[in-house]
Amino acid sequence: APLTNLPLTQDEYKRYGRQMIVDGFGSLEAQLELKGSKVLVIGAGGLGCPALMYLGGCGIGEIGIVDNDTVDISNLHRQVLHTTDAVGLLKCENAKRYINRLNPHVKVETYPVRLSNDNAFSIIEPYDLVLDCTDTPAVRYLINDVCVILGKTIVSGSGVRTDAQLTILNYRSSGPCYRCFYPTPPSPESVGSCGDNGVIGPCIGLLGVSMCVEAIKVITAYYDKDEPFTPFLTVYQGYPHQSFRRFKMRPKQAKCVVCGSSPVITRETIESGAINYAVFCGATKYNVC
Amino acid sequence: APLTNLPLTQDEYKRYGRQMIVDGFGSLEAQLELKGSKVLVIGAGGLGCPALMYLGGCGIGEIGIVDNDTVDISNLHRQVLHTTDAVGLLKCENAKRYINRLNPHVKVETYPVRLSNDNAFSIIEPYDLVLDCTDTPAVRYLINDVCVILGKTIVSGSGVRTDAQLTILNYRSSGPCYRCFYPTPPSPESVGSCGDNGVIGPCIGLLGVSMCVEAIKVITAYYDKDEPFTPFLTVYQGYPHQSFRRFKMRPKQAKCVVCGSSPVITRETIESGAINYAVFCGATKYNVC
Amino acid sequence: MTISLKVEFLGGLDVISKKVREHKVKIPFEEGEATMKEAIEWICQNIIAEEKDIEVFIEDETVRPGILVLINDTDWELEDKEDYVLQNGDVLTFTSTLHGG
Amino acid sequence: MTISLKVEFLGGLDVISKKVREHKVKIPFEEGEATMKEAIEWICQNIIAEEKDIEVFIEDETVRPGILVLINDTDWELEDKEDYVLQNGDVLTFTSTLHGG
Ligand SMILES: [Zn+2]
Ligand SMILES: [Zn+2]
Repeated sequence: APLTNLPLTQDEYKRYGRQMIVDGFGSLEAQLELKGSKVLVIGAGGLGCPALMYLGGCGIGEIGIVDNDTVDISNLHRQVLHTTDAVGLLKCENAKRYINRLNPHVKVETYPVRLSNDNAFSIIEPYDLVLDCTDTPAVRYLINDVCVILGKTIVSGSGVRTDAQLTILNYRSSGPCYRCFYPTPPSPESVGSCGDNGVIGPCIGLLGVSMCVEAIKVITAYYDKDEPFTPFLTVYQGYPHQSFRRFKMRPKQAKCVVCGSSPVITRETIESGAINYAVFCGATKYNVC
Repeated sequence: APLTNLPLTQDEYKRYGRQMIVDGFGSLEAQLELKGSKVLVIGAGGLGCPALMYLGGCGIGEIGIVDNDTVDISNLHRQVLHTTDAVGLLKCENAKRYINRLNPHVKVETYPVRLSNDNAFSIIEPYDLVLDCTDTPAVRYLINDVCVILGKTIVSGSGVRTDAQLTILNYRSSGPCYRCFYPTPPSPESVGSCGDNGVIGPCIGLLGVSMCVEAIKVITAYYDKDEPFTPFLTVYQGYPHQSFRRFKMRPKQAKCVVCGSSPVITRETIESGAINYAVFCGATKYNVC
Repeated sequence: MTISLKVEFLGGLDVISKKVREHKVKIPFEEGEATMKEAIEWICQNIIAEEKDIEVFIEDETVRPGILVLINDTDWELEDKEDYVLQNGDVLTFTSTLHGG
Repeated sequence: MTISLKVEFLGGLDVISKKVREHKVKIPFEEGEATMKEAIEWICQNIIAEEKDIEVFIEDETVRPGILVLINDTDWELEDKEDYVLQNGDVLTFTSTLHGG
């Protein structure tokens, strides 16, 4: 829970002053909400890099980064927080180093592991908000289920080529979840990754930045006090003309197997391995993006 | 002019492979256009930082950076290429250091000066494309006039609070220019700066990233071969819902004083100081953004 | 007897209309008899909150420099500006030009 | 005698229609007598290029999992799905769900 009477230091007033005076942001109170919040970013790639930089800049109190991958030269055109001298380093550690340099007021925790049935609950539990910056359906379903069970809101982004998508899932446990939108997983052969299909760096980057805008709105309770939350999916196109389309989406579904009225997916079925995400989504090996 | 038969090294194939395979990008030929191009970014602040990172990542051959300002702690929430240990350093030098680390294939030139009637022609002349990431009307008119006279296309961005705007000016000397849109400058008291009105970091950051998408399209001739260029102004809103609105804009105006049929603004009138941009836009001192 | 319009103030220009960005209005004219000139006068009298706000919006009897005017997402320069004849359902957008960077 | 529709394929799904994202079409039904079910059948027969592309679009006689269907920018789950009765001017959008990050 945010520590709403935590004062800011003089350094913090200078650092955040330009955003605190923005009409609609919520001034000091909103800044303290950011400072009191803990945000987990899963995936420090094309979406995670820009999201992490702006989350770090805006003054989130604590940021967790989950990624077991190391920096490869083929990442650098879009994962611009990672530099050439970081090739071979763990992405989560390199991102932590960067955020520490950008803003010493932010505490950063790293998890150099692949998110799995075994570790997902313990990693996600301490955080208030999760950003899903991952790249395979299996992990997206796992993040969704664990966040629904733990009552965490998810800001979810994805993208490939020149297209990208943004949504908020399980908003304060009252909005729809990933399974409400996608009860049946896509067949493995229809799933494109950034490796297979390619991606334009600033197109996926733009979506990552847009995830930070949504994170700020969620944490500062903008969707509670100013603009009531309604389920949406926003679609970005980089080509032919840059555009966002906002689609009005279905609400939480009563028959949803995880967030519905009779859930069959529970902490126990996940942790015991009874729910097998790889099998559920098909056995194809996805390329990491 | 792009060196279209310049080969790529193996490192470059790995580095850019993921964007070269994107349908619509233009494969090897487009990559060589990027490598053969020289892009000048004027302003290394809220727009310039993300634009520079993605321009550096995507493999522009030569990037120039104009900024005489030094990094201040109040910049860091949005100018996320600059870190706390860079406070006090010149923004252009710090940005150069970052791009060099991100991508050693990019040559970076810095201009730690304020763009003025005296130096604008010599600074802009060597470049193929200009990104206007500045923050006052007077400089925007100067950049416009010099680019029109030298025949340079401008990708122009701006933003304040949670709003931002994107356009392309003087597209291949056939599209409208800044003066076609704004023949009369706004009165000084109506001009808001990021300092006065504040700005949400990722809102201005998102627009900076979108400028790089447009730069890639211009350099790879997307608007010549795939999608004919039409004058536009795209308006981004971060709140209440993130959206882009694309407005259809007027074409080049015959009566425009710089790009029209009888121009009264020339290299001579600018360099002699006969055109005084500060007086034209009013004498108010703008805060740097 | 009325024309239905949507009037929008973007880019921070909603300061002149009590922070309301979007107004759905009916103006008391017959379709065919009113132009943008009448719409702007009506807006000044009925939407804009205070006298000092009109100065932000109007200068020399037209919309102030630095404010872009769009009719159905198209620059009004392409649509006869003040002489554009209003139609039911038109969207009139006024947006400040932004300068920050 | 026909219903005018806009049919869009987004998120890379234009691969199934010769890379054309937007189709303005008239389908041979009377307004009121055709539903999304008929529209989808018509699209399979008239827009989608090849047999193998239909497999990307259709599975078990409905739109394949992973493809979102929007009617006038609204999730078709809110609009009776296959039973939605088509109206002139409707925009039908099909978009792939993206997974990359
Ligand atoms: Zn659900
Ligand atoms: Zn002009």
